[in-house]
Formats: sequence, C-alpha cells, structure tokens
Amino acid sequence: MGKDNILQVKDLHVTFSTYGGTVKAVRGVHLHLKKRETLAIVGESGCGKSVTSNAIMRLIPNPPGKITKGQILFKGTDLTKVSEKKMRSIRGVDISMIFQDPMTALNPTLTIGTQLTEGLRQHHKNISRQNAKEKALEMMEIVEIPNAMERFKQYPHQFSGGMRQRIVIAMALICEPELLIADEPTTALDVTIQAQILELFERIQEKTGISIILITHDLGVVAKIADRIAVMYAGKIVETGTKRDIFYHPQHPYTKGLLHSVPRLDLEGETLEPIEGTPPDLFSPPKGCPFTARCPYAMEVCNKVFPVHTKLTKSHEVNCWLQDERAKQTLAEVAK
Amino acid sequence: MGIKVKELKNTETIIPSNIPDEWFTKKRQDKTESEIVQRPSLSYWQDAWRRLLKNKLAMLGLVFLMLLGVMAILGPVFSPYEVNQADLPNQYQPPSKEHWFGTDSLGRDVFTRTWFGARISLFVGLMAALIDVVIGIVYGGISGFKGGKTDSVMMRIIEILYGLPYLLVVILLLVVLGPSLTTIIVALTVTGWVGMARIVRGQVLQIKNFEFVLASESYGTKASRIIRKHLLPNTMGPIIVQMTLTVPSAIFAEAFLSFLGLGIQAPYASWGVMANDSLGAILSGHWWTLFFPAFFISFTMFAFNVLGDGLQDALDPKLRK
Amino acid sequence: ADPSDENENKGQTDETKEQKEEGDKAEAGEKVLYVNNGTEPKSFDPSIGFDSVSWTPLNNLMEGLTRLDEDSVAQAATAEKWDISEDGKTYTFHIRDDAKWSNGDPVVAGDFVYAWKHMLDPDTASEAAFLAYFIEGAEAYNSGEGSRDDVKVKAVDEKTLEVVLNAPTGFFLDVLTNPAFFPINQKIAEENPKWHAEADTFVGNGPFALVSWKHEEEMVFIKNEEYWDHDAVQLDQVHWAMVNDDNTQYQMFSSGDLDLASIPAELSDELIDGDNVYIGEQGGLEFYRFNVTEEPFQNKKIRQAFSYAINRDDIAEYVVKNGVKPAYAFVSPGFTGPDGKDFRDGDEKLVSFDPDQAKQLLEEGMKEEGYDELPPVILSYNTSDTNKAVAETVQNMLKENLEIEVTLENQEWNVFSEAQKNLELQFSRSSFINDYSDPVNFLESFITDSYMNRTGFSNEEYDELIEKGKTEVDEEKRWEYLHKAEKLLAEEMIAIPIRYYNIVSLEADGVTGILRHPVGYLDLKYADKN
Amino acid sequence: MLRYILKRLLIMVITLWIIVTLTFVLMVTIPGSPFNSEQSSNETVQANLERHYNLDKPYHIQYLLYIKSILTFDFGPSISQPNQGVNDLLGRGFPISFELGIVTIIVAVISGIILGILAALRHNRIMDYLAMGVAVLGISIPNFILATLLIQKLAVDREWFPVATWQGPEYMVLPIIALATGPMAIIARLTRSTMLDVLTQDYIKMARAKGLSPWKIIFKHALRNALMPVITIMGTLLAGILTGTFVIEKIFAIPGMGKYFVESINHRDYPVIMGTTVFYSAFLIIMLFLVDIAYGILDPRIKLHGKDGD
Amino acid sequence: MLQVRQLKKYFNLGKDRYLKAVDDVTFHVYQGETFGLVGESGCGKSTIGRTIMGLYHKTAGEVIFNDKDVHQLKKEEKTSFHRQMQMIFQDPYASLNPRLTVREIIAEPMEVHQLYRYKQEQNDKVFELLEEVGLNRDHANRYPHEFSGGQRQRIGIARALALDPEFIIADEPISALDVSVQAQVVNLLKNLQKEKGLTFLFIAHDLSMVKHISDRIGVMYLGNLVELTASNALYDNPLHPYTKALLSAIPIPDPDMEEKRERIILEGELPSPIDPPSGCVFRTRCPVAMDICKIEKPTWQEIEQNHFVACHLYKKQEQHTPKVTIGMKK
Ligand SMILES: Nc1ncnc2c1ncn2[C@@H]1O[C@H](COP(=O)(O)OP(=O)(O)OP(=O)(O)O)[C@@H](O)[C@H]1O
Ligand SMILES: Nc1ncnc2c1ncn2[C@@H]1O[C@H](COP(=O)(O)OP(=O)(O)OP(=O)(O)O)[C@@H](O)[C@H]1O
Ligand SMILES: [Mg+2]
Ligand SMILES: [Mg+2]
Repeated sequence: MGKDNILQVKDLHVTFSTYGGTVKAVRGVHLHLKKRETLAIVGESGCGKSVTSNAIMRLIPNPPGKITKGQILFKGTDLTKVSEKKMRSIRGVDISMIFQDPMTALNPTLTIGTQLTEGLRQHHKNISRQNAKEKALEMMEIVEIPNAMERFKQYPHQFSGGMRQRIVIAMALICEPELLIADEPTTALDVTIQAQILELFERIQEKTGISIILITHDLGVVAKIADRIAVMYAGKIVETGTKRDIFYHPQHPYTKGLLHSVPRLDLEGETLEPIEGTPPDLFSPPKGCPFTARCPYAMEVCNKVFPVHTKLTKSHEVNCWLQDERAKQTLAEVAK
Repeated sequence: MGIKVKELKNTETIIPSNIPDEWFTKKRQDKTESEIVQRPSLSYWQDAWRRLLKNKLAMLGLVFLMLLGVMAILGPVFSPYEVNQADLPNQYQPPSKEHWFGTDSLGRDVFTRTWFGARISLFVGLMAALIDVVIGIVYGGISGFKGGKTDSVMMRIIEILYGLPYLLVVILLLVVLGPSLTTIIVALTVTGWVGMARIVRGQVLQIKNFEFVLASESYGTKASRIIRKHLLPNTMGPIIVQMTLTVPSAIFAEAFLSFLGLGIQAPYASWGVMANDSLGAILSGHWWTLFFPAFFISFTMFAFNVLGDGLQDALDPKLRK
Repeated sequence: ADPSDENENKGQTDETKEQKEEGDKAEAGEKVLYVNNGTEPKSFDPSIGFDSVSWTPLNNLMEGLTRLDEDSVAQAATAEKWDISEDGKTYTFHIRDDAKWSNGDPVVAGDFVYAWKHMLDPDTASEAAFLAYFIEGAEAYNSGEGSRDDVKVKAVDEKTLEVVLNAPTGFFLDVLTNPAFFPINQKIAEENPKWHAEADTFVGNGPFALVSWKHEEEMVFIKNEEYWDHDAVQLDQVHWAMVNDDNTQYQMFSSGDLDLASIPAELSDELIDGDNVYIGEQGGLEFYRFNVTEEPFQNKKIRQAFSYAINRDDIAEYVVKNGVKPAYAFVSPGFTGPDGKDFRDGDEKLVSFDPDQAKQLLEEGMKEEGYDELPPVILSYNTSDTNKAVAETVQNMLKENLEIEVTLENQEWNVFSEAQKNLELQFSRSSFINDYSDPVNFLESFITDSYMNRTGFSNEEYDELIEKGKTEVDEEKRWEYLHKAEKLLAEEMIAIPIRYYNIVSLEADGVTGILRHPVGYLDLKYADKN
Repeated sequence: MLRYILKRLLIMVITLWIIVTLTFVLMVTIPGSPFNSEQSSNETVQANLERHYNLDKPYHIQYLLYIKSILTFDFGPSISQPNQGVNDLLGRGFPISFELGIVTIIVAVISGIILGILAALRHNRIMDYLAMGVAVLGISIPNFILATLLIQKLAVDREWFPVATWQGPEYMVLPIIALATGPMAIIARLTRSTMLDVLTQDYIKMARAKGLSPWKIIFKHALRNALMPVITIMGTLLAGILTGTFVIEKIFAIPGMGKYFVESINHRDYPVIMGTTVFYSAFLIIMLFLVDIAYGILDPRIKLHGKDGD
Repeated sequence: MLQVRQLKKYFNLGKDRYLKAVDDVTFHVYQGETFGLVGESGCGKSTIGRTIMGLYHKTAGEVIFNDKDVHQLKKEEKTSFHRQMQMIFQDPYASLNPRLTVREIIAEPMEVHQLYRYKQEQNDKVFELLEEVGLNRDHANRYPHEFSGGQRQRIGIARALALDPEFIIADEPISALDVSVQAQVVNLLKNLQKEKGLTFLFIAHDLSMVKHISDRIGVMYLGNLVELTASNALYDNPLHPYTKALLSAIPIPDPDMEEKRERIILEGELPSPIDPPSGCVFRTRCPVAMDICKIEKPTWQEIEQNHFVACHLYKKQEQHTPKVTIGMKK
C-alpha cells in the first residue's frame, strides 16, 4: 500500500459506555484510501459505519464514546494522537464530512450564507467577508444552486431537500479538502434527486481529484460511484475489494446474502433470498465471526475464532473461514 | 478436544493451523439462535427504574424523601412533647438534649413541630400535585386530542386564568369553603394545574400523530380507548417529571400563601409557616427556629428536583437504545 | 397656556429640585432626624388622612387650635386662648396673630370653618366626620339631612372662631388635637383642590414644612420658618422613610439609616431593657369579643370562666413582649381625671386570672344551660403574626385551665371584620385605639346598636351610664358614671381584655425631646438630635 | 403578518374583557369593603364613603363605570390613597418594578444560561453537578428568607450594600440577587436540558466537522437554538416577577407596583384592583404575544399565520 | 374489489390555502392481486392509503370497497369493513405502542371488535399469528423495544392479520428496514398472500421492490397518478416521461449495468403541492414539456390494454404511440 494512501486506518476500536453496558461499536477496522479514489463502506444499520467515519474526524462524542485502540493515519499523521486544536485545523480544511440528513445537518436559525462561509472564515482568518461570499457563491454555482445571490441570504427551511443536500456538499467542499467523508448522503432523498446528487459527486471528483469515503447501505449507489468497497458487519470489515470484486466475486457469505436480498429492476422473476435473523448485539459481540448465527455455511470454528484475514488478489481481501482449505468440504456440502 | 481454551482467548495469537480440523465442519443451523432477542426482557418501567437506580443523585433524593416520609409519620411519636404544647417560660431554648431542635417563641418543641410540619407540607404538596395531574391530564388531554378550535379556546381559557387576580380567587375560596387544609389545596390547584395541562397537551398533540395511534384507529378503536391505552401511557414520563416538580412548588406556594396570611390554620404549622414565622431569627440569633424548617424545605426541594431530573433522564425515550 | 410660561415653570421646578437635592443631602452640622412612616400616608387632606400613617406626619406639618404638651394635656397652639360659655356648649377661640401658613399667609378663623365644613360635607366622605358630631348641626349636615350653614362653626372675625356644641363635652379640647380638625388654607384649597397631594403645592402651618415627597418612597420635612413657635423647633430636617417590613426597619436602624425604630418581637428580650428604648402608654386595648347571641356565650358564667382562665401576665411577658402591660380592665391607663389621677388608679383589676374560679364558673354555667359538653368554640382573629401567637396562647390556656379545645381560625382582615360586624363570629379578637383622649371613647362602643358593638350585647343600664358619661357637665360625676359602666361591662364579661397597647421605640443615641402621647401622635416639635 | 397581528389583538381584547368581567364578579362576591378600617366609624360615614365611590350604585352600573374607566384609560382615584389616581400609582410603580424586573431577568438569563451551558458542556462531570447544585439551591431557598439573610449578612453585618430603599444602583444589588436566584435556577436547568439536546443535533456535528472553534459552535450554533424554550417561559417569568416582587419590594422598601397586587385586594381598593388586573393581564398577554414574535425572529422556520396549522 | 374514483384529498392549511395531497386519482384493485403504488416522498401515497382506510375524510371522489362506499358506511358496516381491510405501517418503530406488550398490541384489534369471549382463545390466536409471521410465543410478553426492526414489522403484520382481513394496505412496510431484512419481510408478505389469498395495496418509493412484489403498478407524481400498468409492462415500456426518468434514476446494484445505463437526470426540484404547477404537474421538470402541458391537464386514459397514462404526448385518437425521443443527458 504505502505512500500513495491518503488515509489509512489500522485496527480501529471504538466503544461507547451506556447505561446498558459498553457498546463495542467498532472492533478493529482496517481501511485505506488512495487519492482520487472513492471507497464505499456498506453494511446494515448499526454496524458501525458512522462511528468509523466520525472516528476519522475525531467527532466521537466523549463521553460516552472513546477510541480505545488503533491508528488513523492521514497523510502520515496519526489523527488519534494530534491535539484537539490541530484536529480543528484539519477538519473542514483537509477532511470534510457530509451527513445523512440534509434536513438536520443545517442549522435552522442561520442563513445559508453564514453557514457556507463560516468554515472559510474560521480557517482563513484574513479572508474578507466579501471574498468569502464570492467563494461561497462560486461553490453554490458548482453545486448548481440557481439564483445564488438571492439564496445566499435565505434560511435552510426555504430550500428543498435536494438543494439543502447540495448546500451541505458545498459547505464540505468550500475549503477544498483532500478527503470527503459522505455518511449516507442521499438516503434521505428521492431517487430522482439522488441521481442528481450522485452525478454531482462524480463531476466534483473529476474536477478536484478529491478522495471520497462514501457510506451507504444502498448497493445500487455503490455500484454507480464506488471504486472500491468495504463490507462491514457488526463493527468489523469482513470483505474489501474493487467494485467488481465485490459484485461479481463476493466471497463472504454476508456479502453474498446482501446482494441476493436486493431485488433488481432489470431482472425478472428472481426470488429474493433474504439473510435470516438479525445482527448481533454489540454489547456482547460474539468472539468469533459475528455473522455465524446467520450464516448458512457456519462451522464450529466460526463461532469460536474470528476468521483470519485472507488476501485473494491485490485488491480483494476477506475475513472468512471458508477461505481456509479445511472448509472445502463444508462448501461442497452446502452447494448440494 | 485437546485444545486448551486459553490458547483461543486471544485471537491475535491464533495461527489457523492450530485450529483442529473438526471445527471446520458445518454447524447445524439453529434457527432460534439467530432469532434470539439479546436484550433481557424488561418492561419500559423496569428499564427506566434500572436507569434511575444508576443515577446516584436521584437515588439520594429518593432515599431522603423516603426518610422524610418515615419521619413525618414517626417523628412526632418519638418526641415526648405534643405539637402545640406551649411552655411560655421555656421559649427560645437552643437545641439541647431535651429539645433536639430547640423551642420556638411559645416554648413549643421545634423537633415535634418540624415533623408535624412535614406531614402538612408533604400532604399539601402531594395532594396538590395529584390534583394538578388529574385536572391537567383531563384538560390537556382533551385540548390536545381535539385540537383545532377546541384547543385554541381551551388555551385562551388558560390565559384568562393567568390574568385573573389570584389573591381575589383565593380569598373567595376561603370565604366560600372556609379556612381549611382543603381550601389551601384547592387554592394551590386553581391555577397550578395549568402547567401540567400544557405539558399533557403538548405531549398529546405530538403523540396523537404517531403511527401507533393511527394504527389503532385503523381498526376502529374508539377515541376513549385511544386516549386511555395509547396517549396517556405515553405521556406518563413527562407527567411524572412534572409531578416531582409540582410537589416542591406547591410546598412553596403554600408558604407564600402563609406569608400573605392565607395559609394553614394555627396552631398547626407547615414548614412554610414555621419558616415565615421565624424570619426574625436571622436578626435575633434564635437560628434553630428558622433553620430546621427552612433546611427541610430546601432539602425537599432539592430531593424532588434531583429526583425529577433523574426521572427525566430515565424516562426519556431518546436516551434508550 | 403660554409656552414660554411653561418653560419658565420647568426652569423653576428644576431649580427647586436642585435645592431639594441639596436639602436631601443635609449639610454638615444640620440636625437631621431619620424616621420611618411605614407606608405612604393616605392623604394630607386633614379630613381624609384618617389613619396613623397620615396623622404622624400631619401632626408635624400642621397644627390645630390645640396641641398636646409633654403631659399629654391640650394646650394653646394656633389658638392663643379660648373662652368657654357657662353652659359649656359654646367655645370661642382666639387665633394667634403670628400664626402663619408656610407660604406666609396668616392663619384665619375662616380656614378652620372651611376645613371643618369640608370634613363634614357628605361629598368629601371623610371618615373622621363622626368626631365632629359634638358640634351642633354637624351630624345632620354630614348625613345629608341638614344644611352646611346650620353647622355651628363660625368665624366671628379674622382671628376669632366660635363653635357651638350639642352638649357640654369635657374633652372637646382634646378632640381638637386630632388632625381632622386642622385648618385648611382656604385660598389655596379653592384654587387647587389637590393642593395636598404634592410637596410643591402643600401648605401647612405646623413646625415643619414639606419640601419633598417622593410617593411611596420618602418625604423630607424642613423646619418651617413661618411657624409661630419656630424657635422651639430644634431639628433642621426630618426624613421619612416608608419601610413596611418590621425586620428591615430594624436592620436599617442597626445600620444607622434610621433614628427611630420599632422592636421586632423576637428581639424584644434582647433590646427592651436597653438605654435607648422608649416605652410609653398608648390608649388602646386588645381584647376578645364574645358574641352573646351565639352558644355558649349567651351564658354570663361561661364568659366569665373564659376570662378567668386567661393568664394575661404570661401573654404580655412572653408572647407580645416589648413591655406591654396585661389588661385587667378595659380602659387603658393614660387618661387623667378631674382629680388629676389616672382613670386606672385605684381601680386596676376588674378581672383576674384564677383557674379554679374559672373551672367552677364553667361548671355552673354549663349546668345553667344544661350542657353536658360545651358547644364547639371557634376563636377567630385577623391574620397577623402577633395575633396568631396570642390566639395560640389563649387556646393553650383554655385547654390547660378549662380543658376546652378551641379551634383557631384566621381570616383576611376584610373578611374578618365584615363577619364580625355581622355577628358571624363566635369568639373573636379585637383591638381598640382611642380616637380622642377620654375613656368614653372606648366604652361607648358597647351601647346598644353602636356600629362598633359587634357582640350583640344590649343593656339599658349601660346605655344610660354612657349617655350620662358623655353629657354630664360635672367632670367628677361623669367619671364616676364611666367607672360604673366599665364595671358593668366587666361583670357582664362582654369582652375579655387581654393587654393594653403601648408605644415602644428604639431611639438612636442623642435623640431627645420626642413627644408621644397615649392618645395623640408623634410630635417632633421639640425633638433634637446631637 | 399585519392580519395576524390584528387578529391577535382582537383576541387579546376579548380575553381582557373576559378577565375584567370575571374580576368584577369576584370583587363584588367576596365580602368586605374598602372602608373597614380598625378606626371607629359609624353608618353615616360609611354611607357617605360608599356614595362617594359609587359603591351604592347597582352592580351593573358599577360594572359599566369600570368598563368606561378602562376604555378611557382612567381608572379614577385609588380608595386607599384618594390623593392619587390609579394611573398615578401604576405610572409610578411600574417603571420601578419594571426596571427591577428587567434587570433581574437579564441577570437571571445571563447567569442561568452560563450555568446551563457549563453544565451541558460538562455533562455528568463535576461542573455539571456543581452548576445544577447551585441551580437547585436557587430554587430551594424561599426568596423572603434569602432577602432577609442577605440584608443581615451583607448590609448590616458587613455594610457592603445599603439595607433597603431605592435610591441608586447600589440599592438594586441585594433585591436583584434575592429575586433573580429562582428564575436563574429555572433558566439554568432549562438551558442545560435543551443544550444537551441541541448538542446532539447533526448541525452541531456539521459545525464541528467544519473545524469551528467550540466557542463559536456554542454561541453561534447551539445557544440560539437552545434559547427557544427560554424565550417561551420569558413572558410568564417576567409577568411572574412583576407580581412576585411583592415580598421583595416590601422587604427592601422598594416603591414598585408589586404591592398593589396584594394590597389593593387586602384593602378592597376596587379601582386599583381593576387597574392592576387590566394592566397586568394586558402586560401578560402582550408578553406572550411578543414571545411569539421573538420566536419568529429567532427561528426563521416559524411563520406567523392567522391560524396554527395542524 | 376496490375502486378508487377521482379521489381528492386536500388538506386545509387555514384560510384559503389548500395542500393538494391527492388530486383526482382513479384506479382499481382486483381480488387477489398486489397493486403497487410508487412515487417520490410527499407525492400523496400514504394519503391515498389512509383515505381508503377512512382515516382521513376525502375531499371528493369515491372509494368503493366490495360495492360499498367506504366513506358512507353505517355503524355496523364500519365494523365489518375494519375486519376486511387492514393496514401495515411504514415505520416499525413508530407504529407500535412502546408501552404495550406484543400480546396486547396484537390482541387490541380483537378486543376492539370483541372477537373472543375468553382470554384463552384470544391468546391462542395471538400465538398463532406470531408463529405465522415467524416469531414465537415467547415473544408475546415482551415489549416492542426489545425487538429488531424486522421483527417489529412482523409484529405489525401480525396485528394487521389479527382480524383476518381480505385486503391489506401496506404503507411502505419495508422502507425503514435494513436491506438484509427487507427481503425477509417481502417474502413473508408474499407467502401470506399465497396462503390466505390476500389482496395487497403495496405502497413504496422503492420501485425495484415494488416491481418485485406487485402485479400492477401505479406511478404517482405530486398527488396525481401519471401511469398505471402491469409491472413488467411498466419496466419494459414506460410511457410517461416521469416514469422513464424514475426508472433510469434507480441505481442498479450491478456495476456493469450501471456503467452502461443511460440515465435521464431530471432537472429541478419537486414543486410544492400547495401550489402545484398549472396544467400537467410534471411539466416543470419534464424534459419534453410542450406548450399545451402548461395549459391543460392531461386526461387519464387507457393507451393500451390495461395501460393507463396521463400525458399530452399520448392522445387516444392516434392509436400508435409516437416515437418520442426524450432528451437524454450524458
Ligand atoms: N453516542 C452513542 N452512544 C451509544 N452508542 C452509540 C452511539 N453512537 C453509536 N452508537 C452505537 O454504535 C453502533 C454503530 O452505530 P453507527 O451509527 O456507526 O451505525 P451505522 O452503521 O452508521 O448505522 P446506520 O446505517 O443506521 O447509520 C450502534 O450499535 C450504535 O448503537
Ligand atoms: N395531516 C396532514 N395535514 C396536512 N398535510 C398533510 C397531512 N398529511 C400529509 N400531508 C401532506 O400531503 C402530502 C402527501 O403526503 P403523503 O404522506 O401522502 O406522502 P407520501 O407519498 O406518503 O410520502 P412519503 O413517501 O414521504 O411517505 C405531503 O405534502 C404532506 O406534507
Ligand atoms: Mg449511520
Ligand atoms: Mg408515506
């Protein structure tokens, strides 16, 4: 991997202490991301996608949350070690973030203009109000907000959902960061609007060469814009690979299950094969592979030991005991 | 199975070759296992209670209140003196073996009177809170549930109630009902329920749009049942919290009425009355006559408040996961 | 009005303001007394300001025909001297030549005529009017039945005033010391009916002049140089605060912000024996009324039993404190008779504390009425801390000495007094402060149908004694009647006397010469502060 | 907007009218008269007084007279202080009470918000407990006890402040402390809880993700939103302080209007009762209205319509 | 079985402001079929469902269910109507009362309709239902918060089944669920339909899921039905420009397909239903809008057998569908 990685996450652990006990939300995540690359993290609700991304931004609320272990190397610096002040100068400038719900990500009581420019003014102390405004208007044009001059003075509630999300994107991009973390940026939007936004992402990446981490549970979105995919389950990454690796050669039963449980518009009469059961409780996650309980291939070992990391190709990696030679028999058995 | 468990404790040290081959056989798929509900089965209230138990401050408040209740019942029994037993030459005795909290301006035992005062103050507070809750729920419930015109009119009525000169109302009550504990409680609730009604209304307005209410309507459930089964139980949290705050404020309001001379009838005294009567102690140095009732008022306020806060946290569904 | 005029006025007021502010500050060496009036005076219209918060300042701002001296005897004041006719009904007052209003106008007889008729005018609705009923034609005019002209007060000339009374009234000169009989500067009052409302327009004839009156806040009096006896006045300024909280006013005294203060009951033990405490008599009584129309108080013996069961010494010493005296009769000490002796002298105890007697009387009374058990008794009082303490004590004493469980009930003043008037209260707390310096003032309350009776008590003999006690020309005889009447009242035990009022005041070091009277008002004319 | 205001005004007037009518009914129902002084008196005098103040007239005439007096904004003279019109009393007392009330509110709001923010930012840590401890203490101590205590300790024993009366800024300190502690505590608790709520919002996370300083996040993003509930109670709080000053004004001998709320009733001073009631209710209703407007200003989402949509 | 004719539902926002949530919608649902209703958020799908259930009062039009107008039922008819038609709600978290046990939740409809005299019978029915939806009887005494989203939705389904209805309106029953769980629920619904011969009105915004489960699909836009046909026909031959755009906007979980796909990106935002555009409501975003679209509201017509559309591009007189090339982006 080496130096062309803009971001590298190593063995990240995050826990939350709550009334009910300690939630082990992220339990050893490894990730890496190159320049100009789009990495998608998929997985179902509660598997730790947002926590991972918040951890990269060091935005885990503390208390109750805490990064208990691991490294987050951003261009070589370990973000888990830097001071809060330094971190603040990284946020928004080097790494930006977009949240799921454009309805709540904008402060309802401040104008769009204020919210757009404040990041800029925070990081470039000497930028004039006028310059900041010009820059903001420019950004609004890039994200295709018509009547930018007028819109600048308006409040979020005067915008539609799609426009708000575009504002949020503009806000994230205004300081020209190198890495953008988009946490379910289109989940709250309608499909036709979602298509607009995804289009926008692609164009921006083309133009600025920004790296993107895209978090979603919509495989369709992933298929459209991701370069590489990390599949996450119960606080762990269980499979990573290029888009094609994952969609055409899924190795982990969970990845397979996921692909089988989404109906396809273009296929007819296929039957859905849902993954039975529900994800494990993160208060006391299983020692072994967390997917064991739902896995049709589950073996004794899965229950007891977390699978080793297997590198299938240069880009394709998976954590599953089925990759072990000794599992051949089981595979065959199930195939019958 | 000759493998020691120890070896497997730490995943990092595991070398795949260490794992016995038998483990790689297919495990019988146990359907129920995947369906297992991990969380222990706790009702909403049990869950809230559990969380309350963890809140030290709130528990302190609760314990204190329970102690207070016990003392209110038993306190006067411990004492060899009667509440109103005056001993004029023995007035203003500082706390001593005979009189633990000293004696007051008429030579009465402050200890005994404090616990008698507790009975009255707590009774007044609890009753006022209870009545507030009943009226508040009914009024707020109807206002919120009916909505629209009914709601606006009912809210205007509340405004009118706020605007009326409260003292006039209280005096009228005293004239009509005669001075008694009941009158005071009525006087405290005349406007006291308004806060509760507002909270209930707000809650009901919100909850009545929840899908489970709609769901219930969808199979023809009658309004009364919806209110009873769906709306009210779900407003209970804020209601209880509000109640814990109403009790101390009623105790306070009673003290204020006493300050105006409309409070409890002598020779019985609530804490408020006792404190008010001995305000001069700040000047004279008979601190014990003021300190004990004031201390217990303050501490009761404190206890109810921290308990209310604790309940708020414990009952807040947002904090549930 | 002419605008320039207005400007001028403004300038003027500004100026006076400045002056006042200077005055407020009081220059070094000036003698300034700081007193507390409690609250805003009701009114400085002498006819209207019929309450103690008005009387006290009025008594220092104005002066009537007579003024009480150190011994609380009415002495010549604005009137230099007077003649009384043979039949004791016609008084002719001669007003001093040097009696002047604070604006320099001379005080004339017409000012008195004007003031008194103003008081009696039914449209003025003066609460004090009844005091003037001694004057012929007064009652008729006041009740709307007679004419203004028939009121027998007239200015014989500029400086001579003639008053005709209904009957000889021995204490008339005392009555005249009441501020209600103070003169009003007719010219000023006719020009501006609200002359008395502000410091700017107020005109008085007393030892002090009003220079500033911040309503509800503070009044400042300065020595009135126009006053005929201004040489006797020592103080340069008097500042009147309006602090209505007992503790606060004492705290202000402690911090030196006040020169006079009352003693909060709780501090009495500590302070009462101090050097700077003034204790004097006040004509007034706290008593408990029986309603003789309600069971069980239709029975005299039961009423007496209640009275015997009450230990007034204890109440005075431990409950009310502040050096008050227990009341063993109705008329308070402080009224000097024709023999020069106090009304109370030699006749101190008409009632007493005697638990055994009380028990016995109760038993007899109950037998008379055929009670096995005494009907429930409710003791009512109007809300106040002291009233409560006394009531609680009385309750305790009745329980201890008679084994009667009395219920207490406090009521807001208005509700209480209305109920008392309507005879709805069974056993209720009352108080009486003399309006004028004569025993009859209290005693006449209990005549049949008196507005002040409030007990249902009616006794022909008593009514007759009071009538005589009012009109008898021979003072000695008159007092005899009054003594008789009082004894009768005690015998019938219509009301239980509890304690007499007194005047207690803390005085800062160096304050001297303040006059206080059993009936009458704080007089700062001779006061001094060093 | 204009339409909305007009409509609200109309409703206000109706509300006021009902309040006035009910107050009148209350007034004539409760026993007692303004002329029940402890001084001796007689029937003639009483009759004169009643006639003088129109109290001998039938109730409906009296009612109409009051309505007239309200419409002309002239409530006539006070009965217990006949020198002065009700307008004078209120005109003099209100500015003082208002000054006291406003400063109290400002002190309470500022200190309450600071406490609340501190507590929220340090949720479940020492600072939180400390701030809430102060707040609860503030609610727990009856203000009449606090007032007397403050005077004794800070004015009499220590002479740091004047004891009482109303002559300048230094005279305001103690009464304001006594008056502000309660509201401060309420505001602190309210701020804390809404602040805690607001701090979990996405837009706060967003602001942090932009790299804004915590200071900016709190004051620019969080506080404004956390202030909403504080604004809500502001109207009633101020109205409450205005009447609640009775005790404090008495103790500190402040010539405000607080006492009229109590004394007018104790004295059955009917014109003053009417005057204070109209004044107070109008004030309250206007305050509530202003709160709504303030809401609209603070929160651009809220549009003022003729009708609350549901 | 169900006929909806020119149904309108306007919400009064005070004064003369109306929100046209459903504007003139006509369709039929046949016995035993699954009718899918898709459209973007806020286009009025739930409102239709709720108006059919009688939870909202209609503004105009008719809802005929089993030959009776739902909105004019007599009291007794209402009871039987409730037993025949039931609803499953969108949000499994919000649609279950958190203070009731699962048993109470499922039993409530039965209690309201007083189906069982004895508790025992009722309990048995609850257990039966639980097992039917893939839960077990141990779950009966638990509270909703102890369940996962998918399990909760099963509880909701069990409740809807409690009265043995013939017709179920499923209002976005899966949109709040995880992808892996969605399929579980959809399969369950399908199985139930097979076993019980239920008729479904299936509301969703996820066209791929709707297509998967439905026999016929209606596409809605801003309170209007714009196209209605069999689900395959809709995919193979969409007529309305909005349908076309919608189909092309849905991302397909297949990278190769995605890359090859040409998509129509609609410009602009959804207009507000408070003042919808004049004429055709879609014209503001329509890539092929014509002048007439502004003036005239297109009529609802059957272009082909069982294929309804409301668009000016298709006139009944011209039997053949004109070859319109819709301007495609990228
Ligand atoms: N502040 C918090 N306190 C306690 N637990 C938390 C907190 N934030 C997250 N968690 C827990 O961490 C786990 C992972 O949450 P996360 O938000 O990362 O999920 P996600 O994959 O983003 O899911 P979704 O798709 O629903 O957004 C969840 O079990 C959640 O309960
Ligand atoms: N009770 C109501 N009062 C006023 N407007 C309403 C009400 N219910 C729904 N609406 C409005 O009607 C329109 C249609 O709402 P509806 O809920 O039917 O949309 P939907 O298609 O179900 O959307 P979603 O996919 O978001 O559930 C929306 O604009 C909505 O704001
Ligand atoms: Mg997330
Ligand atoms: Mg919907």
